[in-house]
Amino acid sequence: MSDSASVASAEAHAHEGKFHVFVQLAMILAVITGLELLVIYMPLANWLIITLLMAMSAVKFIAVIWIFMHLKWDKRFLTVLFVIGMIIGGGTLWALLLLHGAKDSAPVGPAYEELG
Amino acid sequence: MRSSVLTEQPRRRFWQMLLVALIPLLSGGWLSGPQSTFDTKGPVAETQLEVFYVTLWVTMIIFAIVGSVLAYTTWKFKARNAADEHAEPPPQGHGNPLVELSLIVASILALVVIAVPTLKAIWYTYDVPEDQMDMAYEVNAIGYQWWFKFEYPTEMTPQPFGGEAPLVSANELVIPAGRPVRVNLRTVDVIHSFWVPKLAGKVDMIPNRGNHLWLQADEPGYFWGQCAEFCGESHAVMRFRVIALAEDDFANWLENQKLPARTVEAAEDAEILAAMPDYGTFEVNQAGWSEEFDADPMGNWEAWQEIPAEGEEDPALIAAGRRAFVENRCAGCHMVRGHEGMGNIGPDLTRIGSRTTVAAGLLENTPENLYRWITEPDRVKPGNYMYHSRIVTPKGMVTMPGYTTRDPATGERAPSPGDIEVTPEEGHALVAYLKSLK
Amino acid sequence: MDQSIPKNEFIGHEEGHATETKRSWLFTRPDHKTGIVSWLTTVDHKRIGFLYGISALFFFLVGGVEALMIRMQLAVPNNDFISAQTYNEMFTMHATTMIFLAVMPLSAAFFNYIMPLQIGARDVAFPRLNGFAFWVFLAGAVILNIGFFAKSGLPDVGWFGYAPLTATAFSSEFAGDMSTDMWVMGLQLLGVSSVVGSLNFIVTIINMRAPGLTMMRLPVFTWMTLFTAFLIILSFPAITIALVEVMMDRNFGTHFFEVSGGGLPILWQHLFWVFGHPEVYILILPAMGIISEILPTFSRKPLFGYPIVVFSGAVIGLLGFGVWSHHMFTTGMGTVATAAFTLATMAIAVPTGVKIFNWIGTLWQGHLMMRTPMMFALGFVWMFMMGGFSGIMHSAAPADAQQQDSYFVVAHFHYVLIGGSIFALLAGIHYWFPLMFGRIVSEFWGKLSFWVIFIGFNVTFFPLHFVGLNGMPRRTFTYDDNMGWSSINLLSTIGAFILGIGIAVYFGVMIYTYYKGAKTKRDPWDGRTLEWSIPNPPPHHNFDVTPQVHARDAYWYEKHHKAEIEAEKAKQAADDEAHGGIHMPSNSWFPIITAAGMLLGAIFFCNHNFTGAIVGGVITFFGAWMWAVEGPGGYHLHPTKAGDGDADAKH
Amino acid sequence: MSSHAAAAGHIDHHHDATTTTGIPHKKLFMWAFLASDCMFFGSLIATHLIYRLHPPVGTPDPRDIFAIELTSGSTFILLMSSLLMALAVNACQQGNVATTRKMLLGTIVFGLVFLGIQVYEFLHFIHAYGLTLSSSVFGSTFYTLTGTHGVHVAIGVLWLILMYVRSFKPADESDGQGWILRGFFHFLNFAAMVVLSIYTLLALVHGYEEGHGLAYFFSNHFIAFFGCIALLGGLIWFAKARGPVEFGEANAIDVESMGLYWHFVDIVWIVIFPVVYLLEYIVLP
Ligand code: HEA
Ligand code: HEA
Ligand code: HEC
Ligand code: CUA
Ligand SMILES: [Cu+2]
Repeated sequence: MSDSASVASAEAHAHEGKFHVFVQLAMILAVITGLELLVIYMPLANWLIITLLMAMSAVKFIAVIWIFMHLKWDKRFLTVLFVIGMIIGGGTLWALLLLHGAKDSAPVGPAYEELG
Repeated sequence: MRSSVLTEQPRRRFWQMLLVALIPLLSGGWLSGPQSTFDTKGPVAETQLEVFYVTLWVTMIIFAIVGSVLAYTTWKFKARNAADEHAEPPPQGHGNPLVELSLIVASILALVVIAVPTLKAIWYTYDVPEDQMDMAYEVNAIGYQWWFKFEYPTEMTPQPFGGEAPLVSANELVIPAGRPVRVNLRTVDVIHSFWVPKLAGKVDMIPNRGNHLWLQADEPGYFWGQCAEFCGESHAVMRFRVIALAEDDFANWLENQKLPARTVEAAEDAEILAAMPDYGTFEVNQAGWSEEFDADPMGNWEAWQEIPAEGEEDPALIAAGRRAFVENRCAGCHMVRGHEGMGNIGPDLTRIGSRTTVAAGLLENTPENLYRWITEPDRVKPGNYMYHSRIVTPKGMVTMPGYTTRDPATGERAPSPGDIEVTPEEGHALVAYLKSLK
Repeated sequence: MDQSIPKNEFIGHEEGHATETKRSWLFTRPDHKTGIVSWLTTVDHKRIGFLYGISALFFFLVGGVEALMIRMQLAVPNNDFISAQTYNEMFTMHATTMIFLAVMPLSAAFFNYIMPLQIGARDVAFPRLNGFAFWVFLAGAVILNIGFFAKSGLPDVGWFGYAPLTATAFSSEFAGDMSTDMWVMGLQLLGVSSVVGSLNFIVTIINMRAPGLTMMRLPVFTWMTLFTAFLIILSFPAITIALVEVMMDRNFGTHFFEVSGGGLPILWQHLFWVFGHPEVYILILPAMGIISEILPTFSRKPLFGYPIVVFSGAVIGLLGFGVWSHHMFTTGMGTVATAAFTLATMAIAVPTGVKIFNWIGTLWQGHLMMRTPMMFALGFVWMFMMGGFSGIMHSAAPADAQQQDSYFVVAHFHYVLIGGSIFALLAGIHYWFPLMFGRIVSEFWGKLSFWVIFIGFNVTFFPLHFVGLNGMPRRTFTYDDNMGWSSINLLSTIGAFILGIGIAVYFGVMIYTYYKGAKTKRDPWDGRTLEWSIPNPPPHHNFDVTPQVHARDAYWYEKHHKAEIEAEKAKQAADDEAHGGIHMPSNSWFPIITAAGMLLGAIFFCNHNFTGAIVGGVITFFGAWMWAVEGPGGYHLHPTKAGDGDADAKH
Repeated sequence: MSSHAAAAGHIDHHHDATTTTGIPHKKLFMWAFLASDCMFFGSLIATHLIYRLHPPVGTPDPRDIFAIELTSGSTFILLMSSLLMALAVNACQQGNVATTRKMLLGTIVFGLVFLGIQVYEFLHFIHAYGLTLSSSVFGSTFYTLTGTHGVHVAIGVLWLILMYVRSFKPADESDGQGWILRGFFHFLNFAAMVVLSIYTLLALVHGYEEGHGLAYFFSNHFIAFFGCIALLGGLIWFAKARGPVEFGEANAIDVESMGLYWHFVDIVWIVIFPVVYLLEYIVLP
């Protein structure tokens, strides 16, 4: 417990500071969103665009949980907790895509004939 | 033993079976049925069995070791009396990393022993081996609720509406022996699975998916198969047979199959001569197999192919049957290539007379059983779509006028307008007609 | 259970809150200590645990009767004891009932009752949410079983409801047949219940441990509760989505699994088993936790290799998310995927083996007290091991091609589910019965029931391995006598009835003991964990004094360091008093109201009565809102003050 | 329950002495829930992508349908609402009730704008392109995925409104159910305002699209428009100061948990935006 007055005021200061952190972050995120939109119109290789898009949304994702959701200032345990969910959720998504992307999973049937 | 014995002497039967049950493995009787996975007749099933044996041995050995230690521990450290129980507690030890580690390593090694043959077999059983690909024979198996359609994509036959289409058959798949067969698995409704235990493990037939399996019967033979994925009300009785023939026999069989349906001509004024036995009423879910057939299935199959000699058939009855086939709207659902049958909702009946089973491998194709099926399909196969013809609307399934239903209370037929009602006379005629389709 | 707390114990709410008299009538907390209202509004984790337990046991019997119907039908070839349709309904409901309405809630009963006691807490983190989880569970159970009384009949799509069999085209025998909708909605509500309950347990275990109870001192049962809770919150969303998709297909014409529109039924299988495999570990981890409590107690030794047992639990849970496709070896996934899932599945044998080895290590050199719970626990180790081995046989994909959907699978999973989960849960009931009710089961009758169950179980399910390898497919309502399956099926049916008798004896003995059994003193087994340190039955507030933990097996330590503990207790009691006594949460009506709204909404939705569904939704919303507005509430107790509190003689 | 700390006069927002780990129960609960929700949206997104990987015959080309500028706009709006939410938490932690309320209101408005755009987008897709839940698998997965996200946003808005209303709870509860009733009407007023103003706005936009002028709008949607004004008046009346409220630093944890939820909804969109919308513009040939 940090009951003492000095700590309290330091905390208050920290809060003041966070106002600017939040606003600046929001600006950066807005800019990244703009870049995302831009990049899809760039004459670049597909894989590069996909990588860029993924990277940018990952940056945004991490920034939001780290700053807005103040994981940065919270107990590390919360980060671990969320990351477990993220890894299992994301891993499952990825595995499902791999499984369905495999040759054996290419759909066959009247609904798919034209592409077959 | 015919199962009719069951209804006659349920008691004796019960004790008999109990006795048999108590003589387990000794006779090997628990593992030698027509769908035994141990009695393998082809390389795919063989490979799968070998993998099973590896897993069996490894786990049995581990079980023996771990089990003995566990049994010994329990016996050795058991408190034998109250004094023992209240004795000073034993040393409060917390574990031994070295023991843990070595056991982990041992487990991993045991798993490697299983994994190596498993991986090899996964690749081997997946598809026809590269070097045999060109001699592989291809067939399509298509699942329907609750029967199988088989197509021979390489064997074209002329169609009633013109053009050519692959040869079609149902519920009995005839394949060449000694040759890999690649089966393309499709379904028109829900998921089914194609399983002939003695030849190969199962692979599912999944909508919008292009599955396949391969199998090979080393010798000619007659094999039992079964749908092995729950597919609705009558999943249990969605069965089929596979008949493997020597190369020549197979070629002959194909030749015959490609011809239009056999026609028995009757003179204008011919009279029905044959007696029409009274089959009485049938039990629900009554057995439809016989020991005589099972004693030599392959021989019986061959006998079924024979075209009856002149005089053994009753042409007039057959002609009546052919008319009844049209009048009762059978022709709308069933194909009899060359005759009036034009439907493709139900199994192709062009050669139904030479198939050993009806109702998807459920009943032996005797006149009695055939009669039973076409007069009272509901008593044979619950929910089947010959009895209830169906249309599927967005709101669910609607049953159309079909076979007449029975009043559940009285057991009497209660026809509603438009229903098919096969009278005993028509029934016998239909049986004769269908039997003539060889 | 019934702790009567005199009215004058209410010393009002916490600082900053208005006192009782000033509250609006709407928020006057129901303060009944006995009677039906006290149960409907309860937030006491022990009472909720008890409710879970009773409902689970009831549904266990229902599921058991369904199993007996199955076995009756299969007793002889070509039987027509029940129709194909009824048979299909029976195995669907048997599995759904046993898994979701018997084993899971029975585990939840122990989580609720025992876990807070083991960590020295006075309740869970969110007591009202805990009540809510139970009532939603009950709502789901009701919806699943409505078919017994409705024209639509029971669901008949199998417990994993493979699409497209669940589509209206195939599972609605007539327009307005809603058995499958009921199945979907029922599972959906059970999902809500499980997830909410698990979030609660996670917070409780992480956040409400007694002072000194570090994570590595947690009792293993509590650890397994934590892992199970994690498995639940991470696996249920997958089935929730899958069920939503089926629901949309059935009601709003979407094409998720609609074949003609391009739907891929295989996707349902993936989503189901992404949930389904972790689910089987959800069923077994609590059981392993119980076993890890019983074996040390009755060996009078600490658990062998505690850290590694805990760690292997985590590994099992984690690996459990990467093996789901071993249920799909026959769906034509291709070589690489099949191989990958084969290897991943085999890997699970290692951490599971570690547990088995450590249990044996625990027995080694112990003083084994062969009481009934110990018998069940040892039975568990044997039977689970056998079930695990048949699991390994499945994991080799080529071998599984011959086993999948055959009775070999049925044998495998009954060994792990009955020989595993059920044995452990029955052991747990025996083990904690004296704590819950202050009475102890007769050793003779307890052991008798064990042996009958053990023999009946093996007679029922061991032969099924053979009939499966002999080619008998599962989910078949009939078979022919020429297949060589008849004698085994008869034997198995006889076994099932022996098993049934065993279970009847077990419950008979329990009921007898509840009313007439021998009273017992505190801590009859010489226990090792904190729950044994309190009187039996436990008082409403569990611990008079917040316990201090100094070691693993905290109570064992207490018993061997009496003087030190006494002094500490006195100090802690003074501390608690300085904080205004023990804070206890108040009862509340809103959990049950919210759950009732969900029940109504779901039933109306299945009936396509959208007005009714909206009314249900509004009740749910209203309940949840009032719940938030009424605030946590609570009152204080002073158990250590002279004259009240623990009347039981100190042990 | 942070009451003991509250009594001490200062709340340490990063450490709750009454819990073992120092993490408040509600925060821990919310994070565990969000971990679970990852799997929830993971499965939904997987479904969508799998069908994008294998589009059946007759799947429309999303590029013909999407209005990427509009969606980028709503992405931006949601991002800004996240900022306001963070600021609301920040203010509440400092016991600044007035700022908290303002920020909450801002978040609500931005959330509603997002929802409004989504509703508009859906209606547009349905009417202009005939893309419905049942017209193709693409419609099924697209609406289900974005719709589920929308439902999350809607729940968030509801929660925000309830929290906003809650912030008027008087410290003096001596009038018994008085505040409850007032709170109830406050909420109703708010909810009606939301519904009516969305309706009015859509009508305005629709009229504009059809080429009608303001005069047309006023003559046809007179009641709705003035209804909005009246409800706004009601809201202002409810917001009038009535003495000290029981809302402040001690409630920061509630606002914070709600904030976590809100931010999560935002990051889900951060994933959906590139994956569902942007990828369409490059992946297909
Ligand atoms: C409590 C539930 C539970 C548990 C714990 C398990 C545990 C395991 N299961 Fe089981 N399983 C089910 C419940 C469970 N299962 C159910 C309900 C189904 C059917 C669902 C349906 O279709 O309806 C099923 C089906 C099922 C299948 C699919 C079969 C099919 O349909 O084709 C497979 C395939 O791999 C499998 C494998 C395993 C494995 C490898 C384990 C392992 O975790 C087992 C590990 C344990 C041991 C191995 C024993 C102890 C270990 C040692 C002593 C160490 C040394 C051992 C070795 C090195 C081998 N299970
Ligand atoms: C925890 C899970 C669990 C449990 C405990 C059980 C318990 C039992 N199960 Fe079940 N079973 C499953 C899970 C479980 N099962 C699953 C998941 C399936 C797959 C379903 C599917 O394919 O979809 C299945 C399928 C299944 C089948 C295969 C059906 C088929 O594929 O066609 C069979 C057949 O023998 C069977 C039998 C039994 C038996 C005899 C018991 C016995 O242990 C039951 C013992 C209990 C009793 C016998 C009750 C005793 C009570 C009394 C005697 C008192 C009665 C009085 C009153 C109610 C007043 N089960
Ligand atoms: C509504 C369509 C429909 C009509 C009308 C119909 N059938 Fe069928 N028939 C089916 C279907 C579907 C099956 C497969 C049933 C099953 O096995 O589940 C079948 C199966 C059969 C079989 C067994 C085929 C085999 O190889 O197993 C025979 C023989 C048969 N029908 C004869 C007849 C006769 C004779 C009539 C007229 C009296 C008739 N059918 C009318 C749909 C129909
Ligand atoms: Cu087809 Cu089962
Ligand atoms: Cu599994």
